[in-house]
Amino acid sequence: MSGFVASLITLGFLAQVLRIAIPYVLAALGGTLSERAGVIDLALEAKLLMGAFAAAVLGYETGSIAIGIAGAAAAGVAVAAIQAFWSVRLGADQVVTGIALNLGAFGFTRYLLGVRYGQGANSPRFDGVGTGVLTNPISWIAAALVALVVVGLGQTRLGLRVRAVGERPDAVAAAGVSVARVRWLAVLIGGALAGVGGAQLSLPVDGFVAEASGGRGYVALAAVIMSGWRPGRAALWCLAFGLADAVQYRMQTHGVGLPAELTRLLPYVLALVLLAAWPRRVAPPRALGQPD
Amino acid sequence: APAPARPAPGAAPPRARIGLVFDVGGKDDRSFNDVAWRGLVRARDQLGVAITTIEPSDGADREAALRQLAAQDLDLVIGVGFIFSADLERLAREFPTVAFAGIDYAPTGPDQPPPNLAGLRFREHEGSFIVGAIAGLSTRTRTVGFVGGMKIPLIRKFEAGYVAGVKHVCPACKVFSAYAGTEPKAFADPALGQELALAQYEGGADIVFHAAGKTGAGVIAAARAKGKRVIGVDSDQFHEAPCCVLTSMVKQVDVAVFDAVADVVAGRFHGGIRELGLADDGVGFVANADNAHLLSADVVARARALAADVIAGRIEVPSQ
Amino acid sequence: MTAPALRVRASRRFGDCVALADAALEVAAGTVHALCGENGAGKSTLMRVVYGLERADAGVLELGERVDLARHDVAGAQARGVGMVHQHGMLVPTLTLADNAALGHEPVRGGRYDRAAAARALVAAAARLGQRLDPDALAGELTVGEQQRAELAMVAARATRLLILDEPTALLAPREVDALFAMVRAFAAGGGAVVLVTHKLDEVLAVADEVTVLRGGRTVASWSAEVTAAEIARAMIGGEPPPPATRPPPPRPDAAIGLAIDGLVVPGPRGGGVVDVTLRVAAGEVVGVAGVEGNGQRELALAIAGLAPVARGAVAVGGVDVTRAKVAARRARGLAHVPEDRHRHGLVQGASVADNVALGRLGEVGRGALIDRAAVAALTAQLIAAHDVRPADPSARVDALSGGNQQKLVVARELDRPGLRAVLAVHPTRGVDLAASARIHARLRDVAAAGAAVLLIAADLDELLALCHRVVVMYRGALVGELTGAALAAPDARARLGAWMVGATP
Amino acid sequence: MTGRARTIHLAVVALLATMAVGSVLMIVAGASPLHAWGQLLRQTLGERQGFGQVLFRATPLVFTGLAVAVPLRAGLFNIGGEGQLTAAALACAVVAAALPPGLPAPLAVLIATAVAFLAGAVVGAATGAMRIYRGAHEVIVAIGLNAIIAGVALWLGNRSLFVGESTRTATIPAAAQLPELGLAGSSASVSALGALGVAALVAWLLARTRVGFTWRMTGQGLDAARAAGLPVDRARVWAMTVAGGLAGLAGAHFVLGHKHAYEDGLGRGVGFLGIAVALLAQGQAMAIIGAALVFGVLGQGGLAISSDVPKEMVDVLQAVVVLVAAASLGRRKR
Ligand SMILES: Nc1ncnc2c1ncn2[C@@H]1O[C@H](COP(=O)(O)OP(=O)(O)OP(=O)(O)O)[C@@H](O)[C@H]1O
Ligand SMILES: Nc1ncnc2c1ncn2[C@@H]1O[C@H](COP(=O)(O)OP(=O)(O)OP(=O)(O)O)[C@@H](O)[C@H]1O
Ligand SMILES: [Mg+2]
Ligand SMILES: [Mg+2]
Repeated sequence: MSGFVASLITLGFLAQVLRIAIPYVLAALGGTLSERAGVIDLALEAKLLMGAFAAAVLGYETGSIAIGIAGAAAAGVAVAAIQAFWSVRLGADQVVTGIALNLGAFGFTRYLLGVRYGQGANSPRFDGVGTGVLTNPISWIAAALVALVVVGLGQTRLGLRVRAVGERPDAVAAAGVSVARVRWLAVLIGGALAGVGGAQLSLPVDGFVAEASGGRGYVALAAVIMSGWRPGRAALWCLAFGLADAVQYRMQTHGVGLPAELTRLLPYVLALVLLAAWPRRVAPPRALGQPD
Repeated sequence: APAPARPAPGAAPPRARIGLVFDVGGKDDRSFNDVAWRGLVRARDQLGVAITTIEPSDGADREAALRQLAAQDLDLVIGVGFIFSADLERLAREFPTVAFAGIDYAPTGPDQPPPNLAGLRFREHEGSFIVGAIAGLSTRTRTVGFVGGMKIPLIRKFEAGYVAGVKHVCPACKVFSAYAGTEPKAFADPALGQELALAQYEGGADIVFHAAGKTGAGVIAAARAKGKRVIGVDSDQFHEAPCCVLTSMVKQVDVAVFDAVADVVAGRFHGGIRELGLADDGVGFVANADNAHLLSADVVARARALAADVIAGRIEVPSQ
Repeated sequence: MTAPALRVRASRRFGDCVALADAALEVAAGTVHALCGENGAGKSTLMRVVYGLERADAGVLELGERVDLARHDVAGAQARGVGMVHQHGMLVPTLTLADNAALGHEPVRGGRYDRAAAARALVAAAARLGQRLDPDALAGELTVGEQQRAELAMVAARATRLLILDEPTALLAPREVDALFAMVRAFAAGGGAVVLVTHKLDEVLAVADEVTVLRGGRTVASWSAEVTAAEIARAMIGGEPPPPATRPPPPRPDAAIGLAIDGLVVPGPRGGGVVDVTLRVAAGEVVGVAGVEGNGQRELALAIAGLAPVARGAVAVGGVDVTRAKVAARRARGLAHVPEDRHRHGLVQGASVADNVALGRLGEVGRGALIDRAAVAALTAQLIAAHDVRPADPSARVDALSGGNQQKLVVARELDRPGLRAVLAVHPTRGVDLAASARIHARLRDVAAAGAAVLLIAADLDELLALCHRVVVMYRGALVGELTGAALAAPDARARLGAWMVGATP
Repeated sequence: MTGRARTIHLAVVALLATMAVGSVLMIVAGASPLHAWGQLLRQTLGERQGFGQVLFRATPLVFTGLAVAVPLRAGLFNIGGEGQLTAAALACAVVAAALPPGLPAPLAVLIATAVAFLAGAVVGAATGAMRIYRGAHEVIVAIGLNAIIAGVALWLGNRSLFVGESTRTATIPAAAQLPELGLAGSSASVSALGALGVAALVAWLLARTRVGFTWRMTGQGLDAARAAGLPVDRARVWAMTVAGGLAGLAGAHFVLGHKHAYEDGLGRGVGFLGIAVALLAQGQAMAIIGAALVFGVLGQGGLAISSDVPKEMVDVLQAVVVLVAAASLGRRKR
């Protein structure tokens, strides 16, 4: 028990929390942008997955981490572009669109692995970014993006428009601003963020495995909702999830508490308990999910 | 993804048609499935058989994949992984003219498996016992770790043998142990494996043994990043991290696959359960020129002696 | 003669519905021009075309100079000095007034949006209209009246050539209307042009220099000289207007109390809602509730209907307390509800007419766990016929019905049923044309005559004065005044009610 | 467009889009689309074994599709089919294995099925109650419950329920096992007929009963339904409850009709795919049968041609189908 407690007050533990939280944080920031603009972002899972895939495959093919990360952003944007076309242009149901994209990304990454490398589950290994937090460029990108999104959403022209468009798109149109353009921008930028978050799922482990996102997109969305659609708080919730995960690993390691099958469930139980204990929190953006 | 059923170069019609379905983690997990794949490729090249493989993506797909191969009237259908046990029994009864082989086969009831099903089992706890002893002898912090994939009886066999081995040589040593999860995905989540291993290294462990398939790639990555030692599994994983792979608990899945194919080609296939342990070289550890710089001759000698004890029945290795 | 400030001709269809059929409008600089027409005549659509918010299928537009309609948009309209205050407020509720005012023209400094500059600009604009407002207040926390004044300040600050006001008075008390019209005349005196969209004829006569009437998307009349209300009304409906509504016979003195409200407190947004209301409506009596929107009428109605939680007090229907009863129990007790928002609370938009009838009458058409489809069909056919719902097709989807026909359907379902004890009707004729309004008034009158207690919440004083035996005024969640009997018929009734509506104590 | 015309239109567009995207994926993988499509169709619809497998795959999808469709009609989104199915399958297998010997087969099947329905229903009810009475979004709740149920099921299994070294529970007695349909070495069992019956029952429930009417009205106009006195909160919790039970029937199908035990990973992915099925069918109970067959053909066909094209191609095609459905649903709302 004392070993367990001691293991929680180490720099290694802090680094672990950050490492685990980064994909959540970037996905949640992306999701916040998209949802504040009124587009439900259930496709975070697809963006993380495609980002992880692109980072690993481009990293392997070009040998460049920078290209890998850029590719991850581009892959997130590509998913977001389909999402935006469906949600903004076609007025399609956004929940359904998101789920379809997740399903598609799951199959598409495996399909591409099969076509390119003759195997459906793994990309070839290459030297990624390692496990250091300070030496990992994604950590710095994530830190910068948290600040950028918080300031960008709260204090810039585009941020104002994004916040407005998620509430009263008709009022934004009446002010002479193109609702579709603002939504496209928000969704695409959000896609880039989530895509970079995906890179953190493959670059530190030197390759991509099928289903690397492992439900993290949904957890990130839970963070967005629990934050009341505020980017800073969403990032904090993501840190809390990272913390719950890391504590859970240490509990297992030191044989504290429950059996492994159950400690694994800590983050989910935490989320459900919080949802049940704080009924009906902040209202979502009013136009969330509305085609126009 | 598929591997086209192409015959060995130069050979005319294939001497047999062999199908294989992978476990979670898939081909090129550089672990369990990879070893099976190597055995199959060797059979294709040396025995001139045609091969077809399927990597199922989720639970519901697995039985369907086996059935798909069986319905094509192949000569031999191999399921790689204990998870196929029940399905293989049932399909063997339904398709009596097809030969089946199950790697890590675990009988699901008291009945004998059907005669056209060969169950290939390994005494993983024995091999794990030896690498556990190696860990116990090599640790400087008197703390070592174990990372399992999914928490299921098969993987608990590794853990039990390993812990026993550590304690056998170093009763005061501490053994951390953690599992990656509750779904088959736990065998294919290197990010998670990395975090679990880091937690153990940071907790004081200086050697971690993994039995986690593809998830183990993360364990090895953690060792590489930390400059700590790691014990590989199933195949010799030395080249995954020459700095750090102390040894590997090898499991001759490739040999088992190759032999099963050879039996079919030679017309001497027979069903029944075969269990391969230290005595049969079915499991073992790696000590060669590659890892000589990590593994002292003393330790190797001790390990060999312990293996002999186990084979001779002087040591009883627990499997749970 | 100078070029007109605005000259437009436009056509526009929505699916099968022709909203504008070559409607034309010309407005001279320096004048206030009233644009009149029934609901759905195309007034808002035409103005949205001018403002660049709606595309025209065909037409021409001049704003001082010829404008290419195909490329016309809001930014272009604003650049030409056009401003528009919309019929249904256009503020983002979660933004401050300053943010709202800045939207689309955000001042930027050092890469960031300069919120302080936006606030200064708005305060200055309001000051020019003689208004004071708090630029940092969240739009959603203001009353609708305050919101509308803020919008006016924002728009007027930018508009130089043309100011479009689409039904700006619907949410204002009489005194506020006077202030608005003073502002409008000042704008015109300064050389600008104003289009005032309205169908309140007294307002037209009070403020407009010129009048244009739309009917069915066409311009049917235009006057630049003196014109009478009757002439405008005839042009609007294309015939003689129906006779005004009449009051039902007075309730018997010994009539039982159909609807009783005792010390009711209902929390509303921003601390509003119902503060303390006690009111009794006798069987056969029609009681009107007047008031500027946002003074608790909505919460009062929802609480009576069972759709909002009551903090304190009691509601009784036919002498039985229903304060905690579910909606279904209230209805079974004989309460009918013609809701304010028929889109939201009245009808299930995606469902058929028949399903919507069954919705409110499950007690009559349910057979155990099943629904008797023959009974639904029979009841629907009967209601369609009796209330002239068009199209007379039970399987038509409700959202394909016009607003007026939707309202007829709600009224039919709610008021044409046995065992009515109390009727709650909220703005029952809003957005409904004169003929349909007359039918609805007649129906309310009939159910009262048949012994139901009717509580009529409405903004239109004419409607209240014509139908009610008694009118109370609601202000800040409480009842502040009451007119009854002869006082209602007195010539100063409107003025007294209007004064109470803005807070004068009786 | 009328409802029927819209459904046909959707089917045609979905078919064309699937063929186009599928052909591109085949070409990229180096296969001839003509050959691959021919192979895919021949081995699914053209032969008994393949068709049996299609039926076998479609059967649980009917149940999980209905489990999405019912709440969808009532205005809720059930993404919790996975957990509902798992809880039900485990309960069903444990109870069936414990049934007294000598119980007549119909009774054994009935009891085991009822247990599966109830276990799924409990999970569904919990999700619905969290949504209605605690205001927690049902998608988030269901995702959490899916993970929690998977973990608890494995824990229970490891602790006591799994036999020997396996990850499966004891085999259920023969009386509780559903007979196979006997389609040439396929896994199709009589539960396929059960799926037809349940779909018809749900269709009738939605169209003709008071509770079905309440669900439909609640889904299309929550506030109007509430204002008209319908018990909308209760109805929505019930919709999730029934949905959980329906997903539970998919669990019963796997246990009683296929594996004859619960094993870890049973039916994984089927709950999720039910969403796609329900959407393609636009929530119409009877159309779900057709949609489930389409997905059965795709799934089985992918396996059949997997030596030419990575079989994950069909996951992409399923996504394409759902995307087309999403676009069509969106238009309808306006
Ligand atoms: N976006 C739209 N889609 C479909 N029909 C529309 C749309 N906007 C307006 N219409 C239709 O166009 C016609 C004209 O509507 P408009 O809003 O211009 O009327 P109006 O004269 O402003 O009426 P009101 O007095 O009720 O405001 C109506 O029949 C209306 O139903
Ligand atoms: N969303 C819609 N879909 C189809 N048709 C519509 C839609 N909206 C309006 N319409 C059609 O437009 C016509 C006008 O609608 P609107 O609600 O403006 O009626 P209106 O002219 O105000 O009539 P009323 O006096 O009955 O209110 C109606 O006949 C209706 O069928
Ligand atoms: Mg209008
Ligand atoms: Mg109208």
